Amino acid sequence: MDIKIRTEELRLSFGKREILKGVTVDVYKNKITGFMGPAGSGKSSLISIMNRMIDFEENATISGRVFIDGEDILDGEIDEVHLRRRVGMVFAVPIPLPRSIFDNIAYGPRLKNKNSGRELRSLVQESLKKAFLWDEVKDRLNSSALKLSGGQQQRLCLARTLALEPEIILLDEPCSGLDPISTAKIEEALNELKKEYTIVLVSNNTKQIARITDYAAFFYMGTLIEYGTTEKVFTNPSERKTEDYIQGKFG
Amino acid sequence: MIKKALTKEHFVKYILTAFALSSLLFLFLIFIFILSEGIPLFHKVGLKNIIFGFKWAPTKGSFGIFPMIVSSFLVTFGALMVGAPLGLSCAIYLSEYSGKKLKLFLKPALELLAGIPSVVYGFLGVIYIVPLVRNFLGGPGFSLLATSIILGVMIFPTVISISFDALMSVPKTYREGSFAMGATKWQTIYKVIIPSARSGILASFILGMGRAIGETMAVIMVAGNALRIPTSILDPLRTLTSNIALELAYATGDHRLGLFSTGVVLLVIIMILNYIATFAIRRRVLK
Amino acid sequence: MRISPNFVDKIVKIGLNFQAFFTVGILIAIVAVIFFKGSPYLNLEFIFSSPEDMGRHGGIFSTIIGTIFLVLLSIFIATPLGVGTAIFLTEYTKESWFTKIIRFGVESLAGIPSILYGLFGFIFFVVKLGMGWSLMAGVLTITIMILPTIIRTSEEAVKTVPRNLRIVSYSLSATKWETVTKVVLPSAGPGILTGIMLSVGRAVGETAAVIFTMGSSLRLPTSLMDSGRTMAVHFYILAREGISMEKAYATALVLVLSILFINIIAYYIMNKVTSKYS
Amino acid sequence: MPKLMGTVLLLILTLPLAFGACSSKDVQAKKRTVTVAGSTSVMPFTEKLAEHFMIDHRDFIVEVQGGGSTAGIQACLNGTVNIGMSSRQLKGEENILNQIIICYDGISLVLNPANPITNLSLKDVRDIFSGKIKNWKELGWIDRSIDAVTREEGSGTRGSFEELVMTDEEIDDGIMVQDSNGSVKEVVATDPYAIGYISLGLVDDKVKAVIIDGVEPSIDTIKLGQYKIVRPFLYVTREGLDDSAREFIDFVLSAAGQNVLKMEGLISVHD
Repeated sequence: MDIKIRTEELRLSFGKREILKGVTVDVYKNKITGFMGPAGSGKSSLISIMNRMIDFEENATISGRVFIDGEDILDGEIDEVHLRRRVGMVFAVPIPLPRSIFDNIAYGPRLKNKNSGRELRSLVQESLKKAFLWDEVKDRLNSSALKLSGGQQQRLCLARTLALEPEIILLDEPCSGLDPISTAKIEEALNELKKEYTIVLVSNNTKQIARITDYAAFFYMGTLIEYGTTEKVFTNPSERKTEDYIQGKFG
Repeated sequence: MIKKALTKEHFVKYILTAFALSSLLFLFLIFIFILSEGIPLFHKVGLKNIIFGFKWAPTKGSFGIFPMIVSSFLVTFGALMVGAPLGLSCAIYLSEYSGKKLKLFLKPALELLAGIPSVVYGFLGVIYIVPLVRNFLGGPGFSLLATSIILGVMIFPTVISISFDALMSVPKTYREGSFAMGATKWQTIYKVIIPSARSGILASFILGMGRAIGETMAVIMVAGNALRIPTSILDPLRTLTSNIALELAYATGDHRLGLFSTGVVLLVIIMILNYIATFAIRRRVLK
Repeated sequence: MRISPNFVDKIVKIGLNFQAFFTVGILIAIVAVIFFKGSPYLNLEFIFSSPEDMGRHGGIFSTIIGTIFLVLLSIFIATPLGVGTAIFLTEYTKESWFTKIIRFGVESLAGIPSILYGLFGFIFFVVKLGMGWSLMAGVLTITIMILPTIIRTSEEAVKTVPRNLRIVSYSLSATKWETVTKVVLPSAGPGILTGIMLSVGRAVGETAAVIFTMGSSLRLPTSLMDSGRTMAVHFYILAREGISMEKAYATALVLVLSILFINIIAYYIMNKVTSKYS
Repeated sequence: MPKLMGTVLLLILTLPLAFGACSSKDVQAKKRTVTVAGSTSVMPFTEKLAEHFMIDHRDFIVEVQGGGSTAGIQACLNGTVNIGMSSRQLKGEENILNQIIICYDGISLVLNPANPITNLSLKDVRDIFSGKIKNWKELGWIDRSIDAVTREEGSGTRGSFEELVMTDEEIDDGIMVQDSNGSVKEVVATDPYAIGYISLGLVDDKVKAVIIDGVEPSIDTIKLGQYKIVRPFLYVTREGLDDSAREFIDFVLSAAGQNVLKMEGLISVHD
């Protein structure tokens, strides 16, 4: 199996507060990897390092290394803008840009100078289809994205990320604010998407992790406690903490 | 993977830095040119003879601007006497007693009034206020009183709009708490609302002062521009600003330098006032 | 005898009512006087013919053109400078001694009275740079004068744009500049526009800074090196020298109407832009 | 919006070029321009002269601006304008300029038409402006302070007034100051208790000219040498005057030009 992302002894702190205390983890290609753990475990910060969105946090200091396809992305010489095209991200709260549905999806492609009408339209259509949103919005692509429901907005954000044609998709608790039906639709979409993409899903919904991921990692207080196939982690965890967490004793 | 090649981004950042620096450059130029024209005369005639001199006869070698400094403060104080109480009570009325519709109408109306050119205020002063003062109170009408009234009216919009904002930003709970303790509306306003909006109200007065002390053309029109310190509110007077504007077009040599010295003094006064204003406003933010 | 608080309350309410109406009344009276005194003399001919005999006859066409040239050119230079500075302060730097100095500079510029801008423009542009009384000297002086207003209002507007929108834009592989132009500026547009409109209003009504830099020639300026006269300067001269009260009132009315028009446009654009996607 | 911003930025960067292009004078090469600046007393008459001149000389533009005598002389000295206008004599280094007297003008003391006084002595006037007489009662009218108005320092009219009327006395500091003939006239026209002095050519029915020492200020009394408060109106020019400006000055000194000035109440140099 190919390793897509590898972190080595990754440490992160905000000022004096240590968030990650030396995390080494591999993310496999064309799989869904789930990062779970209670609030403050560092799982969200971890993925925001993977596409360098961490750069926008003030006074963050990072040490260690993060490789994507064997290349260190923490290298100062790396073009982080290009990196973010390869590593897309969906946030916990859906944040549509204040423009039309079509323009939201086309935002990324247009930055790459993909402006030609037909190519762009088919890319938008394809992305919306992959996010299972096409049928709901195909008649109103030019209306404001802010008019969509919460679940639709989150799938719009997913489609928007897909339109970047990334290799990796990072999802930061994408279903935290959504109802079960919307959640199901997103999970359905992710299941299809893993054929083409490497997916990292951060969630503290253990059931969701169990349902759709291939690998699962459990973080606690900035440390990777346990990592393995989802089946292994959920049925036969080797650490007591993991078991407690899965059973809902804390979190 | 592609390495950094963000030359455009760098270019943009340099341009924007240059833009941001332009403000500093302009400030620097303004200071340099006003000071470099104004300071030599201080050396030549003496700081004391300019700032505390009573005689302004620049073509005959006297550059005293003390009466104008006093007059500038007098008209500013006068403007506050007229504008502050009326403006503040108007703001209190609008924030505490008036309905929603009036409040909605208020902002654009005040913006419009703040936008009316000062020369228009000056003109109306000459047509209506000056004769009124002359006929009912005596003197030439062009006077400290007329100037104070005109400047007072001019700072209405500033005072009303900023103290209105300050009053409106007092939390509702303060009012409710006060009412719950059995206070009447006026007691609430007087004892609770005004004290908590105090620094905002103060800021509105200081900004109003800034506008009054810097006003030029309207003052020239109604002040009469006499060179003596007024002994009554009915006497004409000349401010620092109007001294510059009245004579700049004609002045050469030392006379022109004298006007720049006037400018230097005005600039210093304004900077001190600004400093006080930012101090008051910053304190409000901290609260 | 003790006066009851409720009685005081009533008196205060009546007093405040009276004062408020008095104050608002004065302000309304100002507009009303100008409207009623000016409107009989305001007609198309007044707008579209140039002043003759120092403004005693004819209209104010050349001064309208002078005003438009001055205001448009100043806005044209000050807007990119001001918005650029605001963008720099909010997007491109963290709070530091450097931004503090720039902010101090902007605040100081904002506090300088217009006569000092006139004094500066006169000595620097007119005399030292040898521009003479010219449209160009006027434009550059007014540009510096309105710059702080544009910077401050733009900065306020840019600050109200939610951080989330920027984060999303970056995550979609936008560079900083792309984020600024595609997300921040469109969202802050209405606020920036309001600031620009405020500045337009200030430039239209300015006299002290204009008269010593642009001069007061009544002829239509045909190049940047020509002197010209704005409506406000023309009004000042008409009123002050008692050339013609009718023309003065009519010019004042045009000035006030332009300010009103500018405000209305600002509100209209603001509403239109904000209602589109919300 | 982004496109707009881009365009604006681009334009900003190219703006200096545009300035350069526009500022070159050859844009208006077809028209011959004469620039005149200076005394606000002379300016209105120069405006009139320019209007008449341009009727016959359609290819000319005469630009007239105020600014005051001193500014006009300076502008001429440093070459900013072709012709400077002055309502006072040249002094010191200014004398290197050529001076052309275009006409003579009386300075008239003026009162509000409602003021019953018609006659003052030169000494009365001097005492009013030096602050010795402060009340109209002293001059035989009601008990009311005199609202005297003078011109600002540097004004040519004030210079002539000080020289011809005040002689050794100084103008009092308590007296109001206005910065043009028009605004002095406006104050006197609206204030019944005011007294001021303006160019005789600008006296109209809004104000009343005062008889000084029994002599009415008029063209005739000036020509006869009876009315003494008279000063010349000057055009000043540098060496190497350009042809356009010379043509304008020739017109001013011609019978037609002098006629225009006479119509305005000034005294022709030919008389």
